[in-house]
Formats: sequence, structure tokens, C-alpha cells
Amino acid sequence: MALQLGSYILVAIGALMVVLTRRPERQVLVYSLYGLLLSLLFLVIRAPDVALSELAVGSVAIPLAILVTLSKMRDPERLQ
Amino acid sequence: MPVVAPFAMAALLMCLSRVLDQRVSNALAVATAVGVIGVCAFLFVLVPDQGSIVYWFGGWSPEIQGALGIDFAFDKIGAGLALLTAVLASFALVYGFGYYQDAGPLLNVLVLVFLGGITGMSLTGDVFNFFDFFELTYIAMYGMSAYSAGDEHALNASISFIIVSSLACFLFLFGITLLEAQTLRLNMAAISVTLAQSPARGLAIGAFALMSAGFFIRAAVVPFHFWFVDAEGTAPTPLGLLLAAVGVELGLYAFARMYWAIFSGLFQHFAVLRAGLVGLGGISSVIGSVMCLNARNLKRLVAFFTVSHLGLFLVGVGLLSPLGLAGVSLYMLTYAPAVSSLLMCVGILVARFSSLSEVELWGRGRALPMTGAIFAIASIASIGVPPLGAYTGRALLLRASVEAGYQWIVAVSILASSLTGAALIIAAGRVFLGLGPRPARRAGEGHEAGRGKGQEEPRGLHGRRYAPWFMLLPAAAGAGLSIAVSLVPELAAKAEAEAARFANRSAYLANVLQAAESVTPPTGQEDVVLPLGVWSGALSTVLAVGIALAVLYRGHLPSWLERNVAALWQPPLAWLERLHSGRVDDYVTMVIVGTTLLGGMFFAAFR
Amino acid sequence: MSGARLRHGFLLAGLVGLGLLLGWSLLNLHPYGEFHGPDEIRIEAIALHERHVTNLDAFVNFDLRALDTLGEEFIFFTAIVGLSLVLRRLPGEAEEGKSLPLAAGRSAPEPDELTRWITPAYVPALVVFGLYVLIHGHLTPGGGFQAGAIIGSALAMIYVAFGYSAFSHTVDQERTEVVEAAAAACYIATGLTALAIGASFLTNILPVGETGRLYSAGTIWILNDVSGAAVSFGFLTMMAEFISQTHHRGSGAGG
Amino acid sequence: MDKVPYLTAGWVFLAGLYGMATSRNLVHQVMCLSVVQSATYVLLLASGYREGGLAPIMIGARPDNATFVDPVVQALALTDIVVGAAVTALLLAIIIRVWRVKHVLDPDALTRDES
Repeated sequence: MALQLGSYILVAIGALMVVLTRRPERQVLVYSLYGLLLSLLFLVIRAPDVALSELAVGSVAIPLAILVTLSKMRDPERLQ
Repeated sequence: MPVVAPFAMAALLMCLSRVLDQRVSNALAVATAVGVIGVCAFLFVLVPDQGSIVYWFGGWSPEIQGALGIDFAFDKIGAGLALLTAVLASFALVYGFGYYQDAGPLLNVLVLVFLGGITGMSLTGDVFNFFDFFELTYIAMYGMSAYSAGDEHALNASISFIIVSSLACFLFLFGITLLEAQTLRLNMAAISVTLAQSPARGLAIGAFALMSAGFFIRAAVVPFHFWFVDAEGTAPTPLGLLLAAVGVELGLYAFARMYWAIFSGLFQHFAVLRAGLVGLGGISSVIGSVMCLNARNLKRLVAFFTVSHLGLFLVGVGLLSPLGLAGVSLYMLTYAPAVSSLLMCVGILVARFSSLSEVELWGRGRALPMTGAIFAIASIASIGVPPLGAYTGRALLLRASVEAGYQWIVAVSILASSLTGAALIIAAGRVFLGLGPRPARRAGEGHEAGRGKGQEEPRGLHGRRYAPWFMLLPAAAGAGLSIAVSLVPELAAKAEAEAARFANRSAYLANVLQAAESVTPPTGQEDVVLPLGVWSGALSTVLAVGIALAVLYRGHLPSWLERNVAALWQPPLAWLERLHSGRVDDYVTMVIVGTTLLGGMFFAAFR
Repeated sequence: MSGARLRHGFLLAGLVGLGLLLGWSLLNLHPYGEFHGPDEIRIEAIALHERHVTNLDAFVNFDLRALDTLGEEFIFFTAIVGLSLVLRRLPGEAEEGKSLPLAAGRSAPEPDELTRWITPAYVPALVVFGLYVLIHGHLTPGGGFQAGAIIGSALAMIYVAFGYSAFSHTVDQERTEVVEAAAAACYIATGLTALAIGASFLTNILPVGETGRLYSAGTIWILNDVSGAAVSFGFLTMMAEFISQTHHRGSGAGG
Repeated sequence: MDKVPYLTAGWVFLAGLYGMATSRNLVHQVMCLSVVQSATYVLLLASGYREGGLAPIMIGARPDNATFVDPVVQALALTDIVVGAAVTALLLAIIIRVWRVKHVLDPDALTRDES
């Protein structure tokens, strides 16, 4: 029970961190971490399928797509 | 099944996109839509009068272990909605021929998926399945909304559209989850039965408030309508017509379906809820019509026109009576094809002249007499000049409001129809006839007219004398359909009976859960063409013409009148325009505040 | 910007109100951890005895609520179609893309030696793992969607390690799109087969096999694999679209 | 205490909304949107949790009267995650387009030069 409670609280903190990290470049990392926390929570409350999904999507696939997007957007500054 | 066919064809088209010729692909898409029309019509006929059909997927009918699976449960209203959507989707597909060069089969695929999704929504009897299709239709629309991917306004509008609508979905899903948590069911009928036995209903009310917020966002009800106007203003015509004619209305259908199937009977203070909903609808209608008269961008004009009419629809649904529902369904049946026709005419103008501004288009529409004629017919149909077009439905709606004690709705309706009617007449007069002096650009007008530069239409019409058949034909069909439907005799009485069936919760439950069927008493069929409907319709038509003339020939009015009207008119208008800022974060704020207000209202109605 | 503070206040008021609404609803929920399924419904019993499936999620997704999954499949499919529509080459920019040489520093992030060494080893490993998750979806945690995400991301790693040309060599975007659509169509076809033999749409009609064996659970297995294929290729298409975007960029960005 | 999981879901929902309404960057906004969405997963799964329930995988030894956590909500959450991924991907694509046209992602700057 304590484990679950801890996971919930971690998720709550994680969500706030994602929202309050204003720079997208850094936010992606926090977001990925948040995905990890979520899948941990799901594992703890006995939803392994959802945990696996969240792990694959929330902390790998989506951040990867965002990174690719961002890498494109950073370019001009670097070029100038 | 009508839902699956468009999906299958969409997948197939995508599969073969590299192989198929443009014509074959278009023909296949249209053939699918026509096939769906056929199937829906068949289903519509198949549904017994004042009865319904229930179909369980995967063989999971409720005798085995309770209502676990997904069912389709629909009556004539659901089937009719699916049929209407199929007709409109085939318009959109035919109209969309011109886009093939640019987008390949992608647009066809999206329209087909949209069709499948709407059909699924109107037939399903399962809450989560409903959500699934709700989201699916949204995603199809998202893709189309960013069609003009080189135009910043379109992109911006599309982003607000996606973000606000996603919030709508999440609110809806949150509500579903709360319901599921309490009742452990996802089938609407089963939820309803369980809730009726459950002591703690507060939760259900909270869930319903969240769900309704989601539905009203979709239905572009006033504090939530911003995304719609922006998206409609920059959408390519196939999306524009689908969105304005059925896409948003489905939000109200969702509300009506959920209310009648699940929540009716849960509220202690029924009257409070009703007053709140009707009030919301009235406000929507008035604000929409005022903004409509003020709009100079033709697509935005039609968008506000739709907002205004949706307000009236909400009044009808919000009356929470079968009569109001009957009015809305009739209204919708005539309104949807007419507005789609209007949009297609606007689309033709844009394709020809690359402009959306009434000011820039002044008099140029004379080169397109056919389009002008269709626009005029569609205007008549959508304004509802007695006894044509939207008139019958509105008469029924007004009768329902008077019966429920909301006489002031008649005034709202007259105001809204005359203002929106005037807006259409002004637009038509200026563009197609060159009436009035050449309008000058007002200061600050570029702001509004500049949104959406008409990049969303296919090129290639320049220099052609006539609009191509595939654009004109569906436009004409839409206008004609609307007029024709209104001339069918005794439609009102039938709609009334079917609405009574739709609103009969116990019959719905009995049908789905296959208990003994309770017999519904047929409602009394009274004469519908009330004097009320006739004089209010006539009055608003006259007023519309009057206002239109006054605006067109503003210079001839006595100057004191003009000044006073302007003084009265400008400040609130400026304030309203500022609210339509086009900023996503503003819209999100409005969603939050609106949801809170709605929740408060539901809470008040519950306690 | 005088309205900014007003707006903020408005927002906070709304948030508080919404918080009250949510809080009120949430506090009315049954106590946490005391979920009790309705007594007459025992999903696990049906799953085990009638379908010989051991992953209940897969049973719900691909049998009980297979229509939802069909919708979900098409949500994904449609999103990819929309993505291609948004990122299609617009008339004006047809030429500027490929002919331009890639500017320095705009290519894929330079991977270090280690990444280059490890990637060839772990990409196949990840793919194999994804396939395992896929075909055992009805037995153990996992299934079509998770596997799709794993496989899609794994192949995208090729881009990270070896750059665009290697990636576009491995992944032919046009083909992935076609395969994705075909897989989605197969899902429907499976459902229609049931219709053809007289059952209702998406009925599980195949023999359910022996519990715990790879081939068991009837159509659940097929639907699972088909949707896995659709999602894998969907993810691949998505990644390919994004990645090719960064490489088709014209001179517009620089100036 | 036994309400913490639900309140977490509500909290995550509100936090995401707050982030969206005050966001200064579209990419940031998209991530906040998916935070809002994650609230729905948390609520779904929390509502289906059962003290002492087993994960819904019936492999290996288990007592005859074993109880399971609710598999239906898990299936719904899976669907939900797919939806989230789809929407996020589409939004990112549109943002790429916005960037190409305007080279800014601040909603302020995107609407400022309208008139």
C-alpha cells in the first residue's frame, strides 16, 4: 500500500514538474521521466499491459518524435 | 454494416493509392458513400415505427453473462442521422474531386473515415464505443483542418481546434470513467439500470457535467465556440461542410442520447436544468447572430450562422421534451443540407476569385449566375421562409418552447433568424448582384477578413467561365434536398412520434436488455402549422430583408439613426471581437471557466 | 497586455471551480482498492473457459470489445493519413527540398562511436523482443500495440545511429504506409469472415486451442497480430515522416 | 487516505490544464495536453484496482478463488494511450508546419501581427 501511495505521489509531482518546465528541450526529458513514473505506477497497481504501453509510447516513442521535431527547430539559431 | 464499409474502403484506397488512377479512386470513394446511403436508408426503413433495432457485436448478447459486449441500438432518429451524414459525405466527396491533384486520395480517405465514425456514433449503444467514434471523427477532421499547410492562420486555427477538441474528449472520458467506476458497466442501458438502483447519485451528476462540457465544446455552444469559428473560417470546403452540417451537431446528439438513455430522472430540480440549458441556447443564438451580421469573411459568416442555429438546437434539446427534440431533428434535417450548400457556393467563389471577403468580392459574383441562384435558394431554405426549408422544424421548436413556458424563445428566434437572414441577404446582394455602394474597408476589418486567405481551395478554376459540375451539382442537390424535405407532408407528426420513442428511457432499456417490451403510448398528433410558426417566420423574413436593405443602403438612412445605432452596436461588438482572439491559451481558459459554470449549473439542478 | 492579470485571475477562478467539481465527484467514488466486479459477471471465467486466453486485457480488447479496438486501429491509421496530408509537399516547395545540399550541423545528431557499435546489436534484439511481445499478446503482458511501438521505435534508432540515408534505406515510407493500411483492412476482413458464416461481426469463430499454447484463443490471436503489424508500420511511417521533414527543409529556415 | 489515488488524477488533470493555459510554447503545450490525458489513465486504472487482486494474467499457479483487478478499464486505458499518441503525432506535424511558416512557437507572437 505504501508503495502504491508513493507511486501516486511521485506521479503527481512528476506532472507538476512537466508542466512547470518551460523550455521544451528540457521538458522532453522530464516528460520522458514522467512516462517512466507512470508506467512504474501502472506496474505497481497490477496493470502490466498498460505499463508496457506507457513505457513504449510515453517515455520512448513520443519523446523521440518530439526530439526529432525540436532538432529541426533549433537549427536556424545554430546556423545564424 | 454501414460503419465498416467506409473503413474498409478507406484502408483499401490507402493501400492502392500508388496504383489506382485518380478517377477510379474517386469513383470508388463516392460509390462507397452511395452504398452507405443505401444501407442507412435500408436500416431506416427496417427500424419499425417507434421501435428500435439492437445488434450485439461478437455474439456477446446480454443473455451470456450480462451486457458485457458492445451493442448498436438505434431508432429512427439515429438511423436518420446516419443517413443524413452519408448524403452529406457523398456531397463532400464529389465536391472534393478538385482536391485530388494536390492531396491524392488522402482527403477521400479522411472523409470516408469521418462518415464511418459518425455512423458509428449515431448507432452505438455503448458509452465507450461512442467515445471511440467521437474521437475518430475528430481525428479525421483534424487531418483535414490543416489542409492548407502553408497558411499560418489555417495552422493556428487547426491547432486551437485540435487542442480544444482534445480537451473535450478528455472531459468526456473523465466522465465515462467516473460512471464506469460507479456502475461497472459501459453499456448505456446497463449503466442506466444500475444507476437507478444506486444510492449515491452525486457522482453520476458530476460525471454528466464533465461529459456535457465535452459535448458542448463539440457543439460550439457559446462559451466554447471559438475553435469552431476559427476552424470553419480556414477549413477546406469538404471539411467545412461536414463540420458545420453534422460534425458539431453530433455534440448535441450525444447530449440528447446520454441524457435520455442514462440520466433522465436523476435530477431533483428538473426545471433548473432546463432553464439553464435553454438560457445557454438563447445566449448562443443571439451572440452567434450578432457576430454573423458583423462578419465580412464569408466562411466565418456561415460559421456564426451555424453557431446561432446551434443555439436554437440547444434550446430544443434543452427543453428536455420529446416535442423539442422532434423540432430539432426536423430543423436539423432541413438545415444541414442547406448550410452545406451555402458553404459549397462560398467554396466555388473562393476557388474562382481567391478571396473570402465580402468586400473584395463585391459585384464579382455576377460572373457566376448559377452559383448565385443556388446560394439564394440555400439561403431561403436555411432562413426558413415559410413554408420552406428550416421553417417546419423551427415552428415545431417554437411550439415546444411555448408549451414549456419559454415564450421569450420566440423573441430570440425572431431576432436570431432576422439578423442571420439579413447577413445572408447582404452577402448575396453584395457578391452576386453588386447591390449597394461598393463597401469601403472599415478600420480594423483586415484583422477579421484577413484570416484565411482562401488558400484552402483547389486552384485551377481561374479563367473558367463556369464552375465545374462536380462543385455545382452537390451544392444544388443540398439546397434542393432541404427544400424538398420540408415539403414532405406529415413529417412533423412522424418526427414527434419518433422523438417520443427516443426520449422513452424505459422502452430503450427494455429493448437493449431484452426484457419484456413496454408499449409506448403514441403521442397525440396535433396540427403543426401553428399561427405562431407562421407569423414568427414571416416576421423574421420581413425583418431580415429590412435590416439587409438598411445596411446595404446605409448612406440613405437619416444620419441620426445611423449614429445612434452605431453607438449602440459598436462597444459590445468590439468586446465580442476581442474575445475571438485566435489564441489557444485564451480558448483553454474559456473551456475551464465554461466547464466550471456548467458544473455549477448541474450541481444546482441536482441539489 | 493590461488584460493579462485579469485573464490570469479568470483562469485561476476557473481552475478552482473545476477543482471543486472534480474533487466533489472524485470523493464520491468507491474507496480505493475496493473495486468489486458485479457478482454475476466473471470475465476471467469466460476468458479462460470459453476462449482459452490467459491475458484478460487481450481478451477484452480483441474479443469482448473488439469493435472498440477496430475504432482505435482506425484512429491511429487516420492520424497517420492526416499526418501525411499535413506534411505533404506543398506546390510552392516542390523543388527546394532535395536539391539543396544539407547544411552542416543540420544532419542527424552526430552519434559517438559507442552508439554506432551498440546499435547494430540492439536494434535486432529490440525487434525480436517486439515480435515476441506481439505473438504472445494473448498469453503474457503485451500485444499488438505495445509491440508496434517497440518495433517502430527500435527501427527509428537506426536513424539516430547511422543518419538519414541508412534509415531511408531500411524504411521505405511508401511501403510502410501501404502495409499499415493493408493490416488495418485485414482486421476488418477477420471480422467480416464471421459475418460470412452467419455469426455477428467480429465474433470469435476459430477453434480456441489449448490454453497457454502459442496457437490458442481463436481470432484474438489473429486480430492481435494484425493490429500489431498496423501499429508497427504506423509508427514507422510516422517516424519516417518526421525524419524526412528535417531533411527536406529548404533554404527558408536559414534566411 | 483512500482517496489519494483519485485526487492524484484530478490534480494531474488540473496541473496539465494550468500548463496549457499559461503556455508560451506550442511544443510545451502539446506535452501539457498529454499530461491532461495521462490523468484519465490514472483515474481509469485507479478505479479498477482491487486490494489483493492479481494482475489480469492467468499464468502459473494461482488460488482457485483468486480475484483480479478490472481488465476492462485496462483495455480502455490501452485504447486511450493509442489515441493520445495519434493526437500528439498530428499536433507535432502541424507545429512543424507552423515553424516553417513563422519561425516562432509562442502563441503571443503567432497572433500578434494579425491586423
